[in-house]
Amino acid sequence: MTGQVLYSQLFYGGSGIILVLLGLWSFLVHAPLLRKLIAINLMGAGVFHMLVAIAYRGIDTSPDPVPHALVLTGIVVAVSATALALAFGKRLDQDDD
Amino acid sequence: MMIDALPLSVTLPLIGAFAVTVSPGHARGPGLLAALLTAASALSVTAAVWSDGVLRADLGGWGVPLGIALEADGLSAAFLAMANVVALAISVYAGGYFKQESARHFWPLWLLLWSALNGLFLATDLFNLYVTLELLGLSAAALGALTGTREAVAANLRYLLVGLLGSMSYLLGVALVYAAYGVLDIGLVAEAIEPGPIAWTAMALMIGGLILKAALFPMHFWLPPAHANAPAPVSAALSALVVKAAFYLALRLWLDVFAPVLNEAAANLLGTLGAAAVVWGSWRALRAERLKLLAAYSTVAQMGYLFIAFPLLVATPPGLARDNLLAAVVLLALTHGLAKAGLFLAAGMVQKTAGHDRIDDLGGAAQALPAATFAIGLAGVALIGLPPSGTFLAKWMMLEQAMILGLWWWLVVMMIGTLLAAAYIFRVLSRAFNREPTPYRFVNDARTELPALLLGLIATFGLGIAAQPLWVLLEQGAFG
Amino acid sequence: MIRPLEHIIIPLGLIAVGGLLGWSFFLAVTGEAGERLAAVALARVPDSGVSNPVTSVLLNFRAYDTLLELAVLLAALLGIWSLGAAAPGFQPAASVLDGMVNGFVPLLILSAGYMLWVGAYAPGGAFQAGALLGSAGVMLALAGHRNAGLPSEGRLRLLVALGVFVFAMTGLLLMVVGDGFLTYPPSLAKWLILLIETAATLSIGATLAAAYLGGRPAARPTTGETA
Amino acid sequence: MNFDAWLPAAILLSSMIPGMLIFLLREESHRLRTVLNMTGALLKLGLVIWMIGGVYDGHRYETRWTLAPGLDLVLRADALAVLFVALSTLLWLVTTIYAIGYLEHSPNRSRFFGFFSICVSATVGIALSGNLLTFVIFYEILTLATYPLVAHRGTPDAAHGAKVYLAYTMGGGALLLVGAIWLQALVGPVEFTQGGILGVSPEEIRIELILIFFVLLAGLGVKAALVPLHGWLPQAMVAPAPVSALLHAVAVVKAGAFGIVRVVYDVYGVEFAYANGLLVALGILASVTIIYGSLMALTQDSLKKRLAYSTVSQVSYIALGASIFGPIATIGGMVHLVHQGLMKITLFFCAGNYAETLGVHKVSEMDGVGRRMPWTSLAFTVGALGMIGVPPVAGFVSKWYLGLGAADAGSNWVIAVLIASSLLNAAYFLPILHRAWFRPAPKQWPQEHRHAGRLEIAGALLWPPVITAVLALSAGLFAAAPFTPLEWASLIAEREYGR
Amino acid sequence: MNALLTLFDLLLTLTLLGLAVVTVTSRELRRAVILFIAFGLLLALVWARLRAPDLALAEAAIGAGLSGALMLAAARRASGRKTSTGEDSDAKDAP
Repeated sequence: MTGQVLYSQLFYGGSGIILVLLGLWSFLVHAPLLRKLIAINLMGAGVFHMLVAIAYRGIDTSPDPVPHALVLTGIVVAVSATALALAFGKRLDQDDD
Repeated sequence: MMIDALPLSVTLPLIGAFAVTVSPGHARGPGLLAALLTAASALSVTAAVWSDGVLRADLGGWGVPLGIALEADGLSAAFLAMANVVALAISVYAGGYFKQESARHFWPLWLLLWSALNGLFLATDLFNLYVTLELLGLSAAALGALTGTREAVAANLRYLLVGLLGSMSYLLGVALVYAAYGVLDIGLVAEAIEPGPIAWTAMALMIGGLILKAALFPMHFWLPPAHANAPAPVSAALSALVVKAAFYLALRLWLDVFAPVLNEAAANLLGTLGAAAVVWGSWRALRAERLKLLAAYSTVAQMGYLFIAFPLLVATPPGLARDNLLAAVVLLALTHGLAKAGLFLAAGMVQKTAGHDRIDDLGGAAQALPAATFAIGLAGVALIGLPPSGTFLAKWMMLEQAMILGLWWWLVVMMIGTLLAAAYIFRVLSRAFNREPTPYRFVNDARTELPALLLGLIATFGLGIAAQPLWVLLEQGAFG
Repeated sequence: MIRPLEHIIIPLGLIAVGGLLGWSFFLAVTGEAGERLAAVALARVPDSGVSNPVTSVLLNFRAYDTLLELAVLLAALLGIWSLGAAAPGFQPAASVLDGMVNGFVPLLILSAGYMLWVGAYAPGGAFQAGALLGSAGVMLALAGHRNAGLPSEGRLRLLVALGVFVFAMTGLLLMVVGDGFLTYPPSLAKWLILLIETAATLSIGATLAAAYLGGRPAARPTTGETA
Repeated sequence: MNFDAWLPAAILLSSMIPGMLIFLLREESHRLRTVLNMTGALLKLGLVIWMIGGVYDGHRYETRWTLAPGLDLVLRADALAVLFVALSTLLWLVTTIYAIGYLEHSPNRSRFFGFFSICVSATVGIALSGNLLTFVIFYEILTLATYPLVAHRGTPDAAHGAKVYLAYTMGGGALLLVGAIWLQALVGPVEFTQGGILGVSPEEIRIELILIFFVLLAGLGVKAALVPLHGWLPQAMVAPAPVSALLHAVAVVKAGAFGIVRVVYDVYGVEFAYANGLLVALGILASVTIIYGSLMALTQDSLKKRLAYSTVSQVSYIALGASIFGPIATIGGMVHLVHQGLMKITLFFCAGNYAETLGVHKVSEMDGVGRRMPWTSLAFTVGALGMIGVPPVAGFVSKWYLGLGAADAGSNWVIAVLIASSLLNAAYFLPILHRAWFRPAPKQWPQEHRHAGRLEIAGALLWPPVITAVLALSAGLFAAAPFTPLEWASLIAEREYGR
Repeated sequence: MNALLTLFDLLLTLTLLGLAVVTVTSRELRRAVILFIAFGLLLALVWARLRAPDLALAEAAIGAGLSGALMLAAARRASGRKTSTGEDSDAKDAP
């Protein structure tokens, strides 16, 4: 593994960690459901970003497909959870009206 | 041609879920059939582990590290058997409990949840476990909201969000593990792992996420409202199985993945939180005004006992004593699963008959339902930890080991919990004695009362008098 | 006003967590992991029946994950349905949007088909294709189609559960008559994967569109077209 | 299958299984319920008689069942066990007959008789326990099974009494559990062994062992109603009369007393206990209880409460016997286990009869009951005289041996306690007898139910006290004959002291 | 070329993080959702740069597209409620 690749992995992985922290912070301090969901999605994006980063093996080398598959699965799971949570929120709103 | 019960236990409920999704009007028949077949295949897994040892299936034929494997050792087989017995009882009960409209929503989600449970107990791949956790969390939250009351929806939304946060923490740990060791299979990770910041952080993230899902104090706040407001069969599944699955996974990771990096500080932290859960959960259960809320707080307390096992496990050197301790913890978890499910199912009956579940006004309903009241009593015996329940044996062994280690304060905590549990259980049972003479028929509605009663009986007599088979089962790959 | 939890404890905790995470991640990346599973996976891609590595992992090496993932999607939709019926009607769309939609939706469906096919050897596959189908549904919904172009409840139920069913049945059939659960015979791998992917695409598309509607489908469809 | 290994289990199950089946019966199935009850009771009696013969001949009956590795459920019939088993089996039979008559028209009988049977099974389990674990198991089951009996009536009083009962016994159970686990962690599985198992324990755990003794004693003392742990007993009087009879004569208080005897003789060993001063402590506790109970009984107007405090006092004779070093006092204590049971159950049956027939609940209402209900009153008189220790009723034999043993051991203060207590016994029983026989009857009884038959009351209610009174009398009269409680207690003492 | 790539990386990542920050700090819900969609699209671009075109497609379509559409609908509902009931949608309590 070249230094360049290592650098990219660390750089992108590190920004993934920052995204996770941002998301976590937002999840903890914001009450509205939609904000919490954005926060969770942001955290997810951060984790996925880390995985994509460690899959990266250089601009002209095939990346590691395993983390890619994990991320793809994760994206679908995330959208499922988001949709379900929003339906919960909608139901609560309807009950309020 | 071959039939492999491992993937069957996970896919049969999926196919069942398909069947009940496409024919929502007639969900009960196919649903019960799927339940029966699923339980049969899962129990056959346990039987096979019992007689032949550890079972493993390489899905897709690739083998690790590339493919995903399912594996049943003694530990998974034990939890699998308990979960499927409970799930089958819940299914039978639900067949009588849910009416047309809610039945069509219940069955597919329930089978998906069951699939997730079996998948979780059999999984060996860290990421696959993440998927099963999410399937479990989503279907559990949706089921919990089936009563449709505002409290139920709000509580289960919170449960969903907390679960998502927990999964996210777990997934972050998985990412870290993959980054560091390049594999996802539990066995391979265990070979590669070595003490150091990576392993500690990964452990903190994964187990931290799981204790959020297992509702360990002080992360228990979401549990009581979610479990208390769900429909009774769902409460039973949530309290008996879903939180137990998170505990199972924490235990599994603790034993199999992070064994080389364990330290006393982490174990003591978990144990202390467990102790706080025991006292706080029991206290709140005692103060609860509603039967189902009581049962839910009792779950918080009971999960606490399980986590007290961690410091004891760490302090006990490998050998016979540690094996016995591990088996005792498993026995405690299994008994609680059976008993708590029985309690919720019986509570559901009482609630249906009385039209409410306020403990102070239960009198007539409890006396008119001897079988349900007996189920509550039997489950209560197991929850308190009185003989002849499995809990009694488990607590005896845990406490004896604690005393041998000189860690007497765990004994104090557990005895406080036991006395509080006796207080809250008998607070309910005392309502069953009423001056009004009621027509005494032991069983009034077999389909709903018998499952509860049977679960109580297994918890109290089955596991209390014949716990020995558990040791035989755990010999298969879980001791060591 | 300083709220101690929000302004002190949480930020400090986050900094600690971040530091720990960063340190561990640094050690993990610079450690001994080497190629991780990349080499193993890439080496087996030719045996998988498809040449897109991600598709081979998703639909072959780790197909079981994907099966459960479809189950997650189904569970979410069923949960949404259990929470109540879809909100009554969207506003009738502006005619401009309507015209645009009429042109756009077939295009989306077409590209979904293309993406499904191309996933075998190039970027794409069931999820991307399903997402495109789903967006077609969303677009229809925005344009005022009450059912987002989805079929009646009976068929919709079949559609959303189809992916899980085909996937699981394929797996079980291979277990009964073949070498094991989801173990494709090399000669058939390509076609089995395509079969599963097709079913998955339909399910994903229908599920996402139905999830967007946000509730149980109306008993009687107003539009007959399928997505 | 080896019958010897199954006999103890069979004796346990002969009441357990009918109990379980009775729960399933509908309320109206009187006859089937009675058949189940009586079959179980008679079968058990037959098995016990068989076992008595075997144990006398030195047979070893032991059922061992592994609950979990290292935790064995052991049911073993040694001489001491047989003494208690025989008592509970016999009195269960009698009490069952009485209860069938007593509860003839009251609701929830399936529940009542189910728990009643389980209660007896638990008592038999306690008697047959071969190790401390088994003892704890049945001790707790007994608590569980008696709670519904105390609460049975469902009145606020019953609820309160049951609550108090439960609070005490659960607390006691917890202490017993702690002690048992602590002891087992120190010395391994605690098998009951004649002569005790701690005689050879290392010096450095001696302090811990003494501490554990007091923890165990506190746990057992609750059920044995040792002062100051006796508070539940008068409260539990709200239970139906057969339950009170069973609680006081056989099941609960006896379980505690029996446990103390077991711990002193078969766990610690009487020599170890003597050498470490444990016996003195136990003796003081027992003496205080004896005097206190008698004094309290003196002040009660409620008949059942007076009997309850009398129990507090009388049961401690058993502990007192255990606390005096020497075989003669041991015989006195052990034999009182049986004698007190026979006499006290008679008294409670009679109290129940008075309440049922005449509505008489208080001592002050008892004027002239002797002539109105002569047979019941005769039985009551026998029981009361026995309690005081008047020869030739059984109580005299117990007190005689206790006194002899105390003299033998040089504990003169014990003799003083015995004399004081006997005087007090006389002071609270003789006035009752005086009222019953020598005072004129009131014109109107508080609540009279005239029995239609030839007898003063239904046969099922009359014969049990008469039979137990006759037994109490014969146990004293023929004390020296073979197979009497006295003979058997001597056999136990012989084996415990290894002479 | 490496220097160029590094600059590109830096620019991309800074924009990405900046978008994330403004997303979570945005005062108005609807705006936050739109920013989140933009964030998702940019993330897709970054992943394309990291040689993950499959993921880029999926993130753009699902992560940004469909999640975004779902959230937008929710935000619209929330603001609808705000205008109809006079409540502040941001202060609306989630459980």
